[in-house]
Amino acid sequence: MQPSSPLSTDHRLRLLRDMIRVRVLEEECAQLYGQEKIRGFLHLYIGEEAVATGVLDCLTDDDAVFATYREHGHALLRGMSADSIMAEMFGKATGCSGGRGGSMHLFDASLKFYGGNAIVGGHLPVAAGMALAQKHDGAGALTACFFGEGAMAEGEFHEAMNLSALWNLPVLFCCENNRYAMGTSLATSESETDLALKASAYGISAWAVDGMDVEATRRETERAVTAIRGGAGPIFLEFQTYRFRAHSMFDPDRYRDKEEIERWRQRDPIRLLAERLETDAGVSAAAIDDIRAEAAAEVAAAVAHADAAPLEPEADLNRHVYRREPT
Amino acid sequence: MQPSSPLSTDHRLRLLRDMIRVRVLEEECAQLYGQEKIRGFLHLYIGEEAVATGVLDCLTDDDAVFATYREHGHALLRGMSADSIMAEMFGKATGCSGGRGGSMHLFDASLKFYGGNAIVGGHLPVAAGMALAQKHDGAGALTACFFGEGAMAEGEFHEAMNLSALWNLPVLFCCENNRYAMGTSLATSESETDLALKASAYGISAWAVDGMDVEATRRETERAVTAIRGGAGPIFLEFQTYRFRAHSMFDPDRYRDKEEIERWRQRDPIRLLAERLETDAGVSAAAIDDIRAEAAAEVAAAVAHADAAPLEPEADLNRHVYRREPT
Amino acid sequence: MTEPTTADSPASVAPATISYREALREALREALAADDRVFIMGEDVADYGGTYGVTRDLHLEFGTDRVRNTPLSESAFVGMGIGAALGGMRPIVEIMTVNFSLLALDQIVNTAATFLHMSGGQLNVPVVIRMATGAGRQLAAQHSHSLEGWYAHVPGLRVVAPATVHDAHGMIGAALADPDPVIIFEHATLYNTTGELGADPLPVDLDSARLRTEGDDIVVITHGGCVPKAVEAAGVLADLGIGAAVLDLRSLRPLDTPTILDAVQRRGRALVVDEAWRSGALGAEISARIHEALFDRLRAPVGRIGAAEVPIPYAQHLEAAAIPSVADIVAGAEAVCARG
Amino acid sequence: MTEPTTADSPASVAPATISYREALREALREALAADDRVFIMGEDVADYGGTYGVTRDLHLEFGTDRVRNTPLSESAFVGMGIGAALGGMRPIVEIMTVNFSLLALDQIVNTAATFLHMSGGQLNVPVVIRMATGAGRQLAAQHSHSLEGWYAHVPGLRVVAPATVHDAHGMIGAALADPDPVIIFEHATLYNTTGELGADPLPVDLDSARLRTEGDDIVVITHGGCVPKAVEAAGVLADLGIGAAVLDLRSLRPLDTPTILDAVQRRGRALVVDEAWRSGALGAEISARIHEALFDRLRAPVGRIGAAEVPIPYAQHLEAAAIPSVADIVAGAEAVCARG
Ligand SMILES: Cc1ncc(C[n+]2csc(CCOP(=O)(O)OP(=O)(O)O)c2C)c(N)n1
Ligand SMILES: Cc1ncc(C[n+]2csc(CCOP(=O)(O)OP(=O)(O)O)c2C)c(N)n1
Ligand SMILES: [Mg+2]
Ligand SMILES: [Mg+2]
Repeated sequence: MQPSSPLSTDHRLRLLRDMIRVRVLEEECAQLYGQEKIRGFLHLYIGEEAVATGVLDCLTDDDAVFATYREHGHALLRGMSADSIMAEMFGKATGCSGGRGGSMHLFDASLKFYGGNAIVGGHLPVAAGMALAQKHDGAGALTACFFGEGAMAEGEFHEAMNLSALWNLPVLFCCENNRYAMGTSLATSESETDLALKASAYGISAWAVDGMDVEATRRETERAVTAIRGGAGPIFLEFQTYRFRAHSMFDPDRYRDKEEIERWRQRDPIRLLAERLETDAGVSAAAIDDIRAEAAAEVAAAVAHADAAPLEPEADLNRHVYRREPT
Repeated sequence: MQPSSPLSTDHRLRLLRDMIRVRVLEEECAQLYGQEKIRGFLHLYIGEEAVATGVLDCLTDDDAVFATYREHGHALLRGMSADSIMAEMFGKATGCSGGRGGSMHLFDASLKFYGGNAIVGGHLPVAAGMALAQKHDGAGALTACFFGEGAMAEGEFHEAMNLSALWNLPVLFCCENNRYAMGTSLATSESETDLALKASAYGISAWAVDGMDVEATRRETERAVTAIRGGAGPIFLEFQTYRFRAHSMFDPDRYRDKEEIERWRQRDPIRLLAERLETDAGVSAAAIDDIRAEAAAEVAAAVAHADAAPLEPEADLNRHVYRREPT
Repeated sequence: MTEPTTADSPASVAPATISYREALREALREALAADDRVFIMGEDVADYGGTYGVTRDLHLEFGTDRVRNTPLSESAFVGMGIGAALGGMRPIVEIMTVNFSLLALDQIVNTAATFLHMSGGQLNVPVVIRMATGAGRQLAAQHSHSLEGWYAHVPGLRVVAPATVHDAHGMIGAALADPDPVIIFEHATLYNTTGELGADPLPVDLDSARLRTEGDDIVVITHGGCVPKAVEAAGVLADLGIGAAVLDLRSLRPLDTPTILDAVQRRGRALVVDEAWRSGALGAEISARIHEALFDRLRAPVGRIGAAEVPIPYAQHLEAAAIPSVADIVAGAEAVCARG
Repeated sequence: MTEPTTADSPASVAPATISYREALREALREALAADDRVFIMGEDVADYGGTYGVTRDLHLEFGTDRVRNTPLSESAFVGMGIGAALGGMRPIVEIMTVNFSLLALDQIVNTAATFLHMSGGQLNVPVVIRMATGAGRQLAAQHSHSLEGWYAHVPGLRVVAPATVHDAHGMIGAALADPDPVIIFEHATLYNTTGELGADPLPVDLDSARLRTEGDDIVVITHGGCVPKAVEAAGVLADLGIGAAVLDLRSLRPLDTPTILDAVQRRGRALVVDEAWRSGALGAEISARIHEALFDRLRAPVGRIGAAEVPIPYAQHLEAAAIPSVADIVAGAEAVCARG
C-alpha cells in the first residue's frame, strides 16, 4: 500500500475517532431531545464534524477557542468530558456551568474554551480581543474562532475583521459555511457568495477548504496556523460543509430539497475517511466498529452520569452574577 | 478658446456659484460660532464643496438625499433657504426644525432632504430603506447617501452595502473621503485603504473620483446615476477630498501637519474651477467677484433673518414627539 | 379590513378558537391584502416561517418581495424599515428575539424615535417592529430577556404588549394605522395560547389598559406573558377569599395612567408584576406613579414582583425560579393585603 | 498606586485644584504606569486626545499600543475589550457618548454581563467602560441622552457615576481592581468642574452612596451631572429655611439601598432627581424602593424630577427646559415639604 496521506495511520485514526465521538454524542442528543431530557434550542453539527476535528487538531493548549451554539463537538474535542457536556445539557449541577448555560453555552476556562455563543456574530469581536491579549503576551498563542456563513452579514463580522487585520492579530477565522443560516441560503444572504474573496477585501489571506474532508481541513488549518504564528496576522478559512440535520430541533426544514441533502450525505466526512483508511491503510471495518463502540460507551456513560447528577440547588440561583459579590 | 469641458459655460458657472455659496455660508458660520450665536458641534465642509455640488447637480426633485452632520452645503444646494438653515443653527423658530435639530440635523421633507444624521454610519441603512421604497414605487427615483470614509469601519456600513447589493437597490453611496475621521487617519482606520476596492467586495460597481474637481464629481456622478436608473443597483463612489478646517470647532487639529493642509489647499475646488473658467471660457475675475458678492449678500440676509427670528416658545417643547399626540 | 368570510377561512367560523400565533398571522395577512404599501421583513420570515412560526406561508400568498427574508443584519433591516417608512411604505419588521434587538437599538432609539422631533414635525416614521420577548422556554441568557421596559422609556416610540389573541390580532392593524414607530412585544410563551377571535373582531386601540378579571381587594397590574399567570393567580386568590382584579397594561408607552390610578384607587391596594429584572423595570415606574398620585389613598405600599437579578439560566428549575410564578403572584398579593 | 510625588507633577501640590477631566487623566496615567496589563482603547483617544480631552497626551507617555486609537467600530472595540479582559488584560474602553454605546450594547448586555453566570462562575470579565452621558452642551438628540438607568438594570454589570473630582480619580482605580465589568458614566458638563484632590487621595469604593450636603428636612437623591445642581439647590433651599441634604448615589448598580433608606428615614421626605426621561428612569426605582420600605415613615410621597419626555433639543432654551434645573429641584423639594 502506498502512503497517500502525509499523516500517519495512527493520526488519521485519531481524526476518525474524533469525528465519530462527536457524531455519536450528537445522535444521542437528538434522542434525548425527543425524551425531553435536553430542552431549549439544540443545534446539531452532524455532517460538519470534519471542520472542528481538523482545526482543533492543529491547536495547542495555549490557544483559545470560540464557537457558536452549534458547539458540542468543539467542546468535546477541545477536551471537555462528555459527562460535563451532557450534564450541562440536562441542566444539572455537574454540567460545566451547573446547568446555567445549556446546549448553547458550553464553557471551560481551563481549556480556554470560551463558549458556546448564541448571538450570531457577537463572539467575533471577543475572539479578536482575546487575540489582542495573546499578541500583547507575546507567547505565540492564537485564537480560533468558529462561526457560520450567516454571521458574515452581521456588522460585528465586518468590524472584527477590519480590526483584526488592522492590528495584525493572531486569529484564525473559521467560517463553517454550511450553506444555510436557519432557512436562509447563502445566495439570499450575501451579495458576494465567494466568501474567501469577501474576506480578502480586508487585506488578509483567505481561502476555501473542502470541509467534508478532515485531512484537508487539518492540512489547510496547519498551513494557516503556521502562518499566523509566524506573524502573518489573521487568516480566514471558508470550510465548505453541510449540516445533515435541521437547523435546530424546532426547524421543520422546509427550505431545501431532499436530493440536496442526499448529495451531501454522499460526502459524509466520517464515511469518506473510513473508506480511505480501509482502502489505502488497510484499516479493517472491525477496527472502525470498535471505535464506534468505544464512543457509544463513552456517551452512554455520560448519559448515565447526567441522569444521576443532582440539580443545582435553587438557593444558588443568584450565584455567579458577580465575582465580587455585592455587599 | 477651445471648449475643454463638455459642460456649457453657464452650467460651469452655476457649479462655481454653488460651491461659493456653500463656502461663504460656512465661513460666516465659523465667525458666528466665535460669537456664540451658533452652538453645539459645528462641522465645516470647507474644502469639500466639489463633492456635494457635483453630486446634487445630477439629481432630480424626486430623488432622496441623506447626509451627515457636515451637511450645511448639501442642505443649501438641495434647495433649502439660507434663512432656514441659519435660523436652525441659531436655534430659532423659523429654522427648518424650529431649532430642535441645530447644525447637525437639517431636514426638509418637501425637498426629500433627510438630514443631518449624527450617528456615524447610522443613516446608511435608512437610505437603503428609502431606496427600497423607491424601487417598490417604480418611478425611477434614487437615493444619494453621503458619508465619510470613517463610517466604513462601522458594521452598519457593511450591512447596508450587502443588503443594497443583494436587493439591487437604487442607492448612490457617496463616500466623502477626506482622509480623517476626527483625528484618525484612513490608514489607522481601514485595513484596506483602497475604498473602492473594498466596496466592490459587495459585488457592486465602485470607483474613485477626484473630489476636488467639481467637473469630475459631476461627470462621474452622472455616469453612476445613469447606471443606477438603468437598473444597475447600488454604486459606490469614493470622492477623494480634504477638509481644510478642523473636524469641528472643538478640534485642536493636532493630528496632521500644516504642509499636508497646504498641499490640499493648492487644489481648492473653487479656485480650481475659477481658474479654468478664466482660462478656457474667458470668464472675468470680476464676474466671479460678483458671484461672491451675491453669495455674501444671501448669507448676510440669512444672518439678519436668524438674528431677528423669534425663539420657539418653551411651551412647545413637547410638540413633535408623536405625530398622533398621546391621548 | 376583514376579508370576506368564506367557509374555509379559519377566522370565519365564529367563535373559532385560534392561537395567538395564528391571530398574528391572520392580521398580517389582512394587512398585506389590504394595503400594497405593507410588507414584512426579517430573518427567515419566508420559507422558514419565522422563528416562532408567525409568518408561515405568507410568502406563498404574497411573494417574497412582500414577505422578505433578510440576512442576519438586525441593524440594517431595522434601519431599512425606518427608511422605507419615510419613503411611504408600511414596513412590519420582525426581530426574532428581544436580545437581538440590541443590535438594532441605535436605529430605533437614535433615529426612529428622534426624527419627528429633530425635524420639527416634518418626518414621522410609521414603522412597525415586532419581536418575541421573555423567558420560559429554556433558551438561556442570550435569548430570554425582557427589555420592553427599556423601549417604554423612550419618547417617540409607542410600545405595546398584546397578551390575548384579540389584541395580538388587533394591534397589528392599529400599529400599521399609526403614524409613529410602534414596537410590538410578543411574549414567547404566548404563541401557543388560544382564544376566540370571532368573524368580525372589534378594532383595538394602542393606548388603553384593560381589566382582565374583576376583584375588589387588590389590582394586579401586569402585561404580556405575565397576564395569564396573573389571571391564574386571581383564581387561586379568589379561593383564598381575596378578590384580585388583573389589569393588563396593553400599552407600555404611553402608560394608561388614568385607568391604572382608577383601578388602584377603587381598591386601595396594588401589586405590580413584571418579568423583567426587578431593579429598574417598568414595574418600578408604575409603582412610583401610584405612590405619587395615591399616597393617601393606599392601604398598603404597592407590591412589586420582578425577575431575579440574574441572566436567565437554562435549567428548567432555575429558569422557573428566576421569573415570576403564579405562586409568587399569589404570595405577593397576600402580602399586600396583609399590610392594610 | 500613587506615583511618587515630585514638584512638577500637578497632583503633587496639595491641595491643588484640578478639573474632573484632569482627575480622570491622572488616574488613567497612574493605572497605565502601575500595571502593564492596563491599556486604553477607543475612538481618537491618542492624537486627538479623546473627544472630551480626557486622554490627551497619554499616548506620548505610554505609546499607541497602550493608548490605542480605534476605528469607528463601537461594537467591535467594546467586544475586544471584553475579549482582552478574558485574556488577562485590564482594558479601559472609552465610548465617546452614551448614544453611541447603543451600537455596543449587544456586547455589554449579551456577553459582558452574562459570561460569568452562563459559565457557572468560570469566566469573569474585568473590563472597564467609560463614556460621556447627558445634555447641557447643545449637542441635540443624538448626543445628549442619559441612559445610565438602562445599564443599571442589568445584572452582571457594575455601574458608577462619579460626580466629583475625587470620585472621578478614585473610581478609575477601583474599577480596574474589580473583577467584574464596570461601566463609568461621566456627565459631559462635569469635565470642566474643579475640585481638590490632594497628594494622596483616599481610595474610593464603587458601592456606596455619599451625602454631599447636610440638611434635616429632606434628602435630594441624585447622581452625576445633577449633583452640582442639587447642591446649588440646597443652598437656595437653605435660604428658604429648608434643610436639604444631597445624597450622591455614586453607584447606580448596585444601589446603596441601606444608605438611601437611612437618609430618607431620618427626614421623612425625599426628592429623586434624574436627568433621564422621567418615565422609567432609575429615579423610578429609587422612588419605588423608598415607598416599599418606608411607607409608614414618609411624611409625603417621594418627589421625582426627570427630563421632559422629548428627544433633547438643540436650542439652548429648549434644552434647558428639557432637563432638571436648579429651580426645578428647589420647587420639587418645596412641594414635597409642603405636603407633609
Ligand atoms: C444576532 C442574532 N440574530 C439571529 C439569531 C437567530 N439565529 C440563530 S442561528 C441563526 C442562523 C445562523 O446561521 P450561520 O451563521 O450560518 O450558522 P449555522 O447555524 O448555519 O451554523 C439565526 C438566524 C441569533 N441567534 N443571533
Ligand atoms: C457612532 C458614532 N461614533 C462616534 C461618533 C463621533 N464622531 C463624530 S464624526 C466622527 C468622525 C467621522 O469621520 P468620517 O466618517 O470620515 O466623516 P468626516 O467627519 O470626516 O466627514 C466621529 C468619530 C459619532 N457621531 N457616531
Ligand atoms: Mg450556516
Ligand atoms: Mg472623514
